[in-house]
Amino acid sequence: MADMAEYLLWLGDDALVSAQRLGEWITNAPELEEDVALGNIGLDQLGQARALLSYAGELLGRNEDELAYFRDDVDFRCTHLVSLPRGDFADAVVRLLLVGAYSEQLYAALTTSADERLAGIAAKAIKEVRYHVEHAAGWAVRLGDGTDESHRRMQDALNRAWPYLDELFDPHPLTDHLDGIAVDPATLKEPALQRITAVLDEATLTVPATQRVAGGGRDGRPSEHLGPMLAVMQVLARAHPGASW
Amino acid sequence: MADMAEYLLWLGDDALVSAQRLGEWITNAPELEEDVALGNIGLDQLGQARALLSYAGELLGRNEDELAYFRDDVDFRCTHLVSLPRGDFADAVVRLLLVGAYSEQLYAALTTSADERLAGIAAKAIKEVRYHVEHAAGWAVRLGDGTDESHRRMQDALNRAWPYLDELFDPHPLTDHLDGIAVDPATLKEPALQRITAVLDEATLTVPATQRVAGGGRDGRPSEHLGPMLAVMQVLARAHPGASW
Amino acid sequence: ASGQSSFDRVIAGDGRIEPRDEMPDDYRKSLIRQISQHAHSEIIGMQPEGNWITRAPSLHRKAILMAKVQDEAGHGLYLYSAAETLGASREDMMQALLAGKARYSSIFNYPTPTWADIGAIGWLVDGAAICNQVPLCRASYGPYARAMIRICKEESFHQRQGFEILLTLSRGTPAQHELAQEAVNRWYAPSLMMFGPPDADSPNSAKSMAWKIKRFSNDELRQRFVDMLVPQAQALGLTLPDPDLRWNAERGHYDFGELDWSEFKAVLAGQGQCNVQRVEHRRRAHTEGAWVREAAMAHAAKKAARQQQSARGAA
Amino acid sequence: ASGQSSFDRVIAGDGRIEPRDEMPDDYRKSLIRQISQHAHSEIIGMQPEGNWITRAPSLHRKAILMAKVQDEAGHGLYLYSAAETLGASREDMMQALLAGKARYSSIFNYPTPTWADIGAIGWLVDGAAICNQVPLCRASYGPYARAMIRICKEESFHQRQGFEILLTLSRGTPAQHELAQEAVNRWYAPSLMMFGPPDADSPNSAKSMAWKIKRFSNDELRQRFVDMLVPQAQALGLTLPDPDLRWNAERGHYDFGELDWSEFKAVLAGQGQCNVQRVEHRRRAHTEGAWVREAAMAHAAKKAARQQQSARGAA
Repeated sequence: MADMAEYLLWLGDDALVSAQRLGEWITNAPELEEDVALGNIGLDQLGQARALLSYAGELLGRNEDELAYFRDDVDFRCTHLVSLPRGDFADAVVRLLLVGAYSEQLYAALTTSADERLAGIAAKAIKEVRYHVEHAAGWAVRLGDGTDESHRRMQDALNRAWPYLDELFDPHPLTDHLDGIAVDPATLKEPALQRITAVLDEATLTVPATQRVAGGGRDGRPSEHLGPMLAVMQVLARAHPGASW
Repeated sequence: MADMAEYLLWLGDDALVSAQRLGEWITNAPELEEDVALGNIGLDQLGQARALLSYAGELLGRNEDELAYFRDDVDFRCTHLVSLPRGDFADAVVRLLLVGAYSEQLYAALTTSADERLAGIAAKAIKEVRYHVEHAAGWAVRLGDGTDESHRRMQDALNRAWPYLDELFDPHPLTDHLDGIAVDPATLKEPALQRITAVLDEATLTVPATQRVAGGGRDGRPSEHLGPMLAVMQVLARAHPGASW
Repeated sequence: ASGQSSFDRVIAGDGRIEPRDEMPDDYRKSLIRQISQHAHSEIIGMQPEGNWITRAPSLHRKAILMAKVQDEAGHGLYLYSAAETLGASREDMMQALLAGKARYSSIFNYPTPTWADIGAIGWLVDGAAICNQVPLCRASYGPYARAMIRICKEESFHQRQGFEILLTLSRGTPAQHELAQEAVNRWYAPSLMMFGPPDADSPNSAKSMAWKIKRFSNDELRQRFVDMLVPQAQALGLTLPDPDLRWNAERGHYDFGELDWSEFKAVLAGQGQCNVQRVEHRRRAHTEGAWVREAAMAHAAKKAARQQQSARGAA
Repeated sequence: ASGQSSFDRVIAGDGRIEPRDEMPDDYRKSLIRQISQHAHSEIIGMQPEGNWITRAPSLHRKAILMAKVQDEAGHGLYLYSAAETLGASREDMMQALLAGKARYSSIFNYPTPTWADIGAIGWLVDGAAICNQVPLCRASYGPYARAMIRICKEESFHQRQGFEILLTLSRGTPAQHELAQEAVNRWYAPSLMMFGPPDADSPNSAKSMAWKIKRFSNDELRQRFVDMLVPQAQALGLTLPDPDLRWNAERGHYDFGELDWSEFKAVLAGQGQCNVQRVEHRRRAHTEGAWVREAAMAHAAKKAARQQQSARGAA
């Protein structure tokens, strides 16, 4: 049960932290239509986070808000990629594409999880995530194959994000303990990379040749960006411990 | 005594919040020499803040850290100008010039305050602030009269900051209650503006014709930027109430 | 002349004017002004609430707030489209906003220092907006009326959500209750001023009413709003900050105190706490997004050129 | 040939080589490599600590931390200057760093998730740096040795401040004590690795020692460091995370366990947690500052031209 809760935190924290970063985009998007679109995607991710954290919370005897607001950064289990600072719109598009392509494979595989509740969450999430990837892919192509500046910005953003991609697919003993329930992240890598590289090809972008970074998000070694992000996210809830909102 | 403490919070909070924003510049300056210079200025401001908040704290029965870390944004008394988001280097230069020119007049006047301790703090601060203004003026001229881009960025930054300048000089009943001790901010306006416009002239920059904003920082109506800034600044101290560091 | 008379006939018969119908120039201009101001208000109004998305105190509230701010972007989009049917261009309207030349509702120049402000904006500001807008669902210009129907539906959700936030705070800890009361203290008078100056000082109203764009006077709407608020405030357990507020059995309405219009005028004149910040925020987002919009256009042009070329190749 | 022999004579006599003295090409290159790496380490090393400036838990600690990070920028500047006396250009060195081609101390690729890391960096990382650097104050190249004297003075302040942070935490609340212990657990082994690979695997050391740039071997320095740490850890009330650590009366030193060099090599090869982040941060700051540096140069050129013109006018 502790393993299951831990696994739910992996997925839930990735979704929550992604949603929090997208929340920073609202009122800052390059056009109003995109404020709406990024808001939608953020809401989907937040919905996924709530379903996953609520489930984890039931196993741990805490509710979704206790998990979101009263854990420190070292207790979060998200990968580093999702907590990178907001950056420019190219960064947003690239991360949405990379995280989306991973999530698409992840949730597709989890629809057949032996844990029915998780399978149900995945079945809802997969539809949402497919749309997110489509949306990101559309922008990647427009910007990659747009102007010289947009091409350069996209390639730079891709180079910045790429070293963080591998962590998503790192194998981990936890998924072995959850055989039939969880998915070995390593098995998602090839199909996700196929999806990504197909988009990058169309976008006239080059797959970076950069080294991966160590990661460690799944094991309580969060990125340095998570702490300041949580400081803001949690400030009000923590100022009124035990209050209802 | 409450009035005196309140006045010390005006000055101390301006200094603290300025220092906090400059702290965000360290490791981000356009050249290493400027990391050093901005760090020095931030340290001066932090030193001023500590002297002022310690004094206020003695009157209020709280120490400097209780005042810095355990007040909410609505309890701060800083003007809006000092809490504006970091922005680019032109924003930093402009704010340093505007706040510095005000502080230069303020501390010069306070060196003759009937309150000896405040006069002493001012005597130390005035030397520091003169250097800050010199430093800002040097950059204002280099950037204003540098390239087309730097001129444009400086003028844009000036236009952004200007509406917030007037609040610094707003008269307030508080200083009437502290006759001989505090300074009527309105009396500082003309000499400060002279200093500023002389620099802007040399920098080939134009005094903006923009409207002022309402302000309200002295009366517990802080800018919307202060809350998120304090969320980060106070997060650790508040996570360990009563702890020593 | 036949156009003019057909316009008059439609108006007199409480019918709808549609984009291709002839209409007096003044009617068109007046509508463009009103609709674009309304659109700008939605867009600028995203900011005071957007300010709390990253800090919303529960995931439930964060989701509601994100959805609300997003709805406002959507409202802005409908309304710009409605204005476009009158021949205004979105680009021009946007440029006027960025240049500080266009008006938007002054209420969004007030700041949101606490979470309770999100409740107060929902309850009071959206509440006032609904009072203003429900009659607009019957406005004589079709695209505007239809946009307002959709917008009003969503606004009434928003108002209920604001009420709920305040109710939860009011019934929460003493600190939460105080946050709620303090926010209501700050937003009450500004929300009453959203109906515009007293009828005696409102030059545009008469014409708008004759054209059946506007259906009730500023003071009528304000009274309706106050009458609605009083019982809701009681349900909330919060006090409306007006010592002169009392039931007038003779009028069948609540009497209320004079409003301080000098502050309203100062905010309107650009001297509110956040006027500069709101426009600057929009300007920054617009400027930072320029490369994206340019790239999207460049890509569309490339794509069109390729399609044309391949069509030519096939021919 | 006379230059070569004068160089040998100075080295043999424990004298100082100065910038204009002749020196073997290898000596020059080796020094440039070492000094620029050291400079880069100071600059990159600002980041893991800079990470806590905005969140330092007291104003006293905030001031100390700002001063420390600022000192590091200063150290970087002295060291770049020392390297420039050997004919390297600061611009080239900086470009190599930004391009990811230059080395810097791997230790700064570890993250600082908690405030206690600031203490651990001061105590362990600065402590190791001092052990490494004190002998460099007698390095044969004058400008480097002089830079090191100044740097070592400041570093020993930094180390004491780090020790104080940990001491306060260790004696603080249980949560604070745990933060301190946990940070020491993470930084202990990496700090021992700062002395470089075991002597057997360290190809550059022999030459550096012959040239009297380096005075002690990696393993000698590491032993000295461990011997220094053990009593300090006892004073702190914290445990060093090495079960094999014990006094060896025969050797008159502490024995300690094998280090896991595979992790060291992975971090060195760019796969640490923060390698990408550190270089990217520097690159962003550099890129964002380009317009400022260009403007400063343009202004200087304008000013020079004006002065020349007015001099001509006067003539």
